[in-house]
Amino acid sequence: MKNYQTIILSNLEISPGYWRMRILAPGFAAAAAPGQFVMLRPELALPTMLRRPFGIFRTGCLPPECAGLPPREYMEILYKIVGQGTRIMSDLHAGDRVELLGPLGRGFTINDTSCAKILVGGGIGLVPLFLLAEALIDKGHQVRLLMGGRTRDDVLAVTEFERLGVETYVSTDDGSLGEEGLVTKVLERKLSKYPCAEVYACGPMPMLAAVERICSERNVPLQVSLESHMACGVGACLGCVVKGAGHSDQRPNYLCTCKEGPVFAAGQLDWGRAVNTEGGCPEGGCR
Amino acid sequence: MKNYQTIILSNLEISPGYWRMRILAPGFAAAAAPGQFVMLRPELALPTMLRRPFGIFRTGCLPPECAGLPPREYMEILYKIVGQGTRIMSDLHAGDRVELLGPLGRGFTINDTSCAKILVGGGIGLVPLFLLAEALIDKGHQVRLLMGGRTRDDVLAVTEFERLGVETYVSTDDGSLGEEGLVTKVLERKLSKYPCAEVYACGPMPMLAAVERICSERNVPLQVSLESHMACGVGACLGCVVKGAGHSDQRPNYLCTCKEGPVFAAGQLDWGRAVNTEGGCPEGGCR
Amino acid sequence: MNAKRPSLAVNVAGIELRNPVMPASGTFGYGEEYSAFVDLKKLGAIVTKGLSLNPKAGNPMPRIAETTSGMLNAIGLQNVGVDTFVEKKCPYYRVLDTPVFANFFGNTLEEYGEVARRLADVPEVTALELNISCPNVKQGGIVFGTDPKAAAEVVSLVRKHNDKPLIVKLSPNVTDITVIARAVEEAGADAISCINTLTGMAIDIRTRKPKIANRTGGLSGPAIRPVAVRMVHQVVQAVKIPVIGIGGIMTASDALEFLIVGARAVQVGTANFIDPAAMLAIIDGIEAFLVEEGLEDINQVIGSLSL
Amino acid sequence: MNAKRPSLAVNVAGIELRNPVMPASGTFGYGEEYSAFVDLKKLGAIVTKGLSLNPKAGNPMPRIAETTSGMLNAIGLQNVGVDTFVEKKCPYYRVLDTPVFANFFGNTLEEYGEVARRLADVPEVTALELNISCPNVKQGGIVFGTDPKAAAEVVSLVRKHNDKPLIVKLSPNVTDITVIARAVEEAGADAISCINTLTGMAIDIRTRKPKIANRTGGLSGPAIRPVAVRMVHQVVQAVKIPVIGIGGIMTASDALEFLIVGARAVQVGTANFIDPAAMLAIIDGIEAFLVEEGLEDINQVIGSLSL
Ligand SMILES: Cc1cc2nc3c(=O)[nH]c(=O)nc-3n(C[C@H](O)[C@H](O)[C@H](O)COP(=O)(O)OP(=O)(O)OC[C@H]3O[C@@H](n4cnc5c(N)ncnc54)[C@H](O)[C@@H]3O)c2cc1C
Ligand SMILES: Cc1cc2nc3c(=O)[nH]c(=O)nc-3n(C[C@H](O)[C@H](O)[C@H](O)COP(=O)(O)OP(=O)(O)OC[C@H]3O[C@@H](n4cnc5c(N)ncnc54)[C@H](O)[C@@H]3O)c2cc1C
Ligand SMILES: Cc1cc2nc3c(=O)[nH]c(=O)nc-3n(C[C@H](O)[C@H](O)[C@H](O)COP(=O)(O)O)c2cc1C
Ligand SMILES: Cc1cc2nc3c(=O)[nH]c(=O)nc-3n(C[C@H](O)[C@H](O)[C@H](O)COP(=O)(O)O)c2cc1C
Ligand code: FES
Ligand code: FES
Repeated sequence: MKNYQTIILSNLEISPGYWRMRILAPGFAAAAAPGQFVMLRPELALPTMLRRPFGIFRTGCLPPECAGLPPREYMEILYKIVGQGTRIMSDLHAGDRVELLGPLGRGFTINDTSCAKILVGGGIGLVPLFLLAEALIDKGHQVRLLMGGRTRDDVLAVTEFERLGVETYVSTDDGSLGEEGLVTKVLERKLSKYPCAEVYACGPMPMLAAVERICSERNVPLQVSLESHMACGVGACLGCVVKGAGHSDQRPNYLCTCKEGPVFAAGQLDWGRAVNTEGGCPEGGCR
Repeated sequence: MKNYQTIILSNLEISPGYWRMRILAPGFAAAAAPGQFVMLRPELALPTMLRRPFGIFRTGCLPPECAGLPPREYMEILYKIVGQGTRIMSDLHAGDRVELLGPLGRGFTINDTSCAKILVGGGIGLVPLFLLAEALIDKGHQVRLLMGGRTRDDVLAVTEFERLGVETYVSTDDGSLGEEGLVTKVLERKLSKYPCAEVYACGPMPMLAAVERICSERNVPLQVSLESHMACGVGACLGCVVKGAGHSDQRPNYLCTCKEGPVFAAGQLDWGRAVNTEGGCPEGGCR
Repeated sequence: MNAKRPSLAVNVAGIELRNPVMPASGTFGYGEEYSAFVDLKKLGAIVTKGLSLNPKAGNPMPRIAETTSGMLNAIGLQNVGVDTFVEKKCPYYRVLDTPVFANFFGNTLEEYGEVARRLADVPEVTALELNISCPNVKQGGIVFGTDPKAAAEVVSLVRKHNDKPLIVKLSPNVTDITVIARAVEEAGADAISCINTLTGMAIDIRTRKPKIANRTGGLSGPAIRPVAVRMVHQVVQAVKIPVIGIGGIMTASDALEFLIVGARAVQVGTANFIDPAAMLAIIDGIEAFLVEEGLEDINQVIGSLSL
Repeated sequence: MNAKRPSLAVNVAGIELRNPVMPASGTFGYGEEYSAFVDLKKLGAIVTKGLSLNPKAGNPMPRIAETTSGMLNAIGLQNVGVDTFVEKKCPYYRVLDTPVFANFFGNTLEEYGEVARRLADVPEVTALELNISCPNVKQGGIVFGTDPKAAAEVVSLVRKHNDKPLIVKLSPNVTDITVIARAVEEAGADAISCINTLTGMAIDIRTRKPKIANRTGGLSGPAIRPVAVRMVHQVVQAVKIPVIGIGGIMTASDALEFLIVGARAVQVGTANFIDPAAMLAIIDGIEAFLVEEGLEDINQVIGSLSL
């Protein structure tokens, strides 16, 4: 985990309302694990005072600008414009300075079983799955990505997964791309095909809740990546808690999303009146 | 006076710490009088919430970007980085959006006498003198500019005045450009040469106070352009007052810099414990 | 898509407003100053600069300083005085079909009463807005608005001298604003507007002097909005008379926060300085919100807080 | 140019601090959380998260919301409880040569006393910081810190149970903070820290719900700085004991405003979230200011306000 004062290498709109930002970040790739995140803030002090949390989409390296200099390591985020902070980010240019804290949090746990590895992404929830897919494929696993979005505009970067060798299945609520319907429908169908599977999911809360139900009915191990409003990202403010398994008013069990998460085994969480499904989150859930 | 939501055409550092910004502003030139100012603010909501006042340096016109479109009228400011607001302005790029209110205030009064027209500028105080010089020359007057700065870096745009046909005399405190010493020394010398003169001055408060003393001793009419902290720029907040002639605690006489100024005849002002010479202004006075 | 436009009309203390948006006192001059930017006929009401018995010159400068997302001001209530107001400024209001709220203050109880009396028969003035955030010079500078007894006293007196609808504007610099709110309600206020500015201070670290000559000043702007929303929420729970919400409103969304917690109308202050057309954008934004939410009437939003 | 480095050392309530900069309670965990970013040995002191008698789980979520240049929080004082603190967190402080201020609170007078008692013999705790911004559950929720009598009572009791230097942290949600300041001074406080958060509220206009589950929360961050500077200025004038300034400090310049009005030290809260290394930059910036101004000792700045 490092506190970078660095610059943007590029910042492009990749789909209406969705942006991709590449940030110079020496040493980042080696430190980053799938499912971790960063806290980001344009250096130009702005009305959005707090840093914003973003998943790590991918890392990479560019050749040096001049011979003899070291190569330029970078990390990339994919972000959706939902409010003031992300809107301001989309106005930034290459060369603009940003403050980046990360990698932060606990990422996905990779179990080296031979069970089928199924990744479920909803909209921008696809972000943390790319490093995960890379890591799984590195270890020789076959990876399936079920990618859901409201419309075709919400389906991002699928070809990048395909280039890794991931089998991808796209569904959209309105049928404008791939299969029409919810990604959970695809998940149910897939799960019935594999005798043994593991699911990794990230997306809006209602989707995660549905995925959890499906997996727990079938006893399929599930890891989910959550969102929560964060101030510090490092476990100090206690602002980002979610309800853990067995939570009650008498015996509260709050977990810090930033430090104990953002990735949790489904069993760690209270799915009853579960994690924050309302309040401050953009329409349609937290991602 | 108009409230523009417009864009920057260019924004360049012209001397260390001094910037020149060109802003698209149709119809501005026709409305602007010498000595007026604008209130400016980057559209990106920023921690500097209030607009900042800037003198109008010059106006102009660029050919249209595509044939058939109207030409692009613009206005230009010259600004010095002194605090957070101006620092942020220097980070803006062509195409960035700004909010511009103006032209505002009362500018210089041009008396069509045959007296010598002497313009005295101190540092960034040179700004409002350019439109004035243009107007005077248009009317057939000969114009002298006495331009003072702390160092050569504080002497701006003199060649632009020369191109108009203005006789310019540069002095710097450290002698790094032109004559060594204060601009007021040059003023005294010049005034002794003309039987009849009129002075127009803009610059830091101590300079203006010295110019006032020199002119009043010699009975030379003087107009000065002042600065003051402003919130609204249109006479509503009453935050920008300066002490007028005869001001006393019993019979207060406050003048609004934004509406009754920024240009005042020297006689309108209280030069005793005069206009705000301290508090909130950058080192070395208000400009 | 050709549904009729939603209604923005609200009623405050018996006064029909075409919409709930008006300027905050002292940030819009007497109205005329902004007529180049704002069609005054589009506003819910006009609220004047604070008026006193005699003309006031105001404080020495510097009078304003910017702070993070806020500004401090110590204008010192500079104004032309109530008589000049009636004579010189009121005629302008005749052509407008917009209610005018005359904000006023006094340095003694008697002054408050006298200003109220002089405004009693002025037809251009629709209602009074009584600013009780001023120190009582006779009572050792205790601020009227921080003491429930003094606040009630000034309200009763004003009530006696003037029959127009009476809006009392509260100071936020108190431990429990509901105590003051209830006191002025009982004393006869028809509505409450809140909040006035929070007292603040800023220092120039080079000169070691306060950034404004008066040392302390009133903090306004978006910085104070959460405090204002909280206090409006408290006051709405505490009294039956309508409440006008004020404090850091920059956008329609900000205004809606106040309406949702129960404000019947809102005042926009500092935002006028930043964007002279801010109130028009806020009115349009509120209308757009109603359309998006499928609502026909702003009154469906007022007090719609869901706890 | 090889003048010796200026001295930043200050003395607060008999405690020598290497510099006047420390974290504000609740924004820096127990210190360890930030050790990756901040060399804790460089800080003037460490201030712990608020401790209570029993562990506290805190409030439901959402617990935080950003407002313009500020944030609302209603963490609900989640903490491990005083006993676990002593057992699990204190050992870590042994290797540091930095004073530790244990911030604590209670829901009843007795709880305050009991926590103080349990901290009395803990060698790693240098001083107590008593948070009186909590409602007294037994007295119908009246906040200790808004009533001079209740405030004095809790200070006297704590004093009885614990000999360590006692810093009392004041709430800004009062009409006259000097009344409370004098009350706690008389009751035996060795220093005052101020301010805690201003109570605020923010609304999600789509859901019509408060943005934080607890409805209201504490407003912190640069938005509140002018209010904090004003209150510190007032308290410094009102009492003889040293004052620690808190509220919206983001930069060295902000910290210097507090020192100039007379704060002996400062606490940095919300800024830690925005930049984990903020305190180090502030310490360096204060030193640079002294050098630029040709001063040798930070004590030449403290209280240097020129009116
Ligand atoms: C661990 C983690 C990883 C994330 N990864 C991504 C990602 O890869 N791409 C992406 O587009 N978004 C991601 N998000 C969500 C992203 O942080 C929010 O969309 C963003 O903070 C919204 O900021 P805003 O100022 O535009 O919105 P506003 O609504 O104006 O924000 C106001 C406040 O609410 C908080 N907030 C609003 N929405 C969310 C949210 N969904 N989650 C957390 N805080 C929120 C903001 O941080 C801010 O404090 C992630 C969130 C978390 C917690
Ligand atoms: C009529 C008028 C014309 C001006 N013309 C020019 C010009 O052509 N070029 C130029 O560089 N500057 C000009 N100035 C000064 C310019 O407005 C300030 O330098 C600028 O506002 C500083 O903003 P900041 O945020 O960088 O400084 P900060 O010091 O951070 O500003 C803090 C606050 O103080 C105010 N302030 C600070 N310095 C001044 C000042 N000298 N005058 C007025 N307000 C100030 C700011 O507006 C702001 O509200 C003019 C001022 C006035 C009143
Ligand atoms: C420059 C200025 C002058 C003000 N003058 C008055 C006044 O004369 N009477 C009054 O009741 N309030 C006055 N106020 C307070 C505002 O009406 C309003 O209550 C406060 O600014 C908070 O709203 P805002 O955050 O939208 O500005 C003034 C505020 C400012 C900024
Ligand atoms: C997330 C958070 C938690 C806090 N917890 C405590 C606490 O436990 N005890 C306390 O006395 N103050 C607490 N505070 C208040 C701060 O210590 C400080 O007084 C306040 O935040 C103002 O300073 P700032 O503007 O620098 O943040 C907390 C503040 C925040 C933002
Ligand atoms: S974001 Fe601060 S504890 Fe998780
Ligand atoms: S700047 Fe507002 S009256 Fe002049």
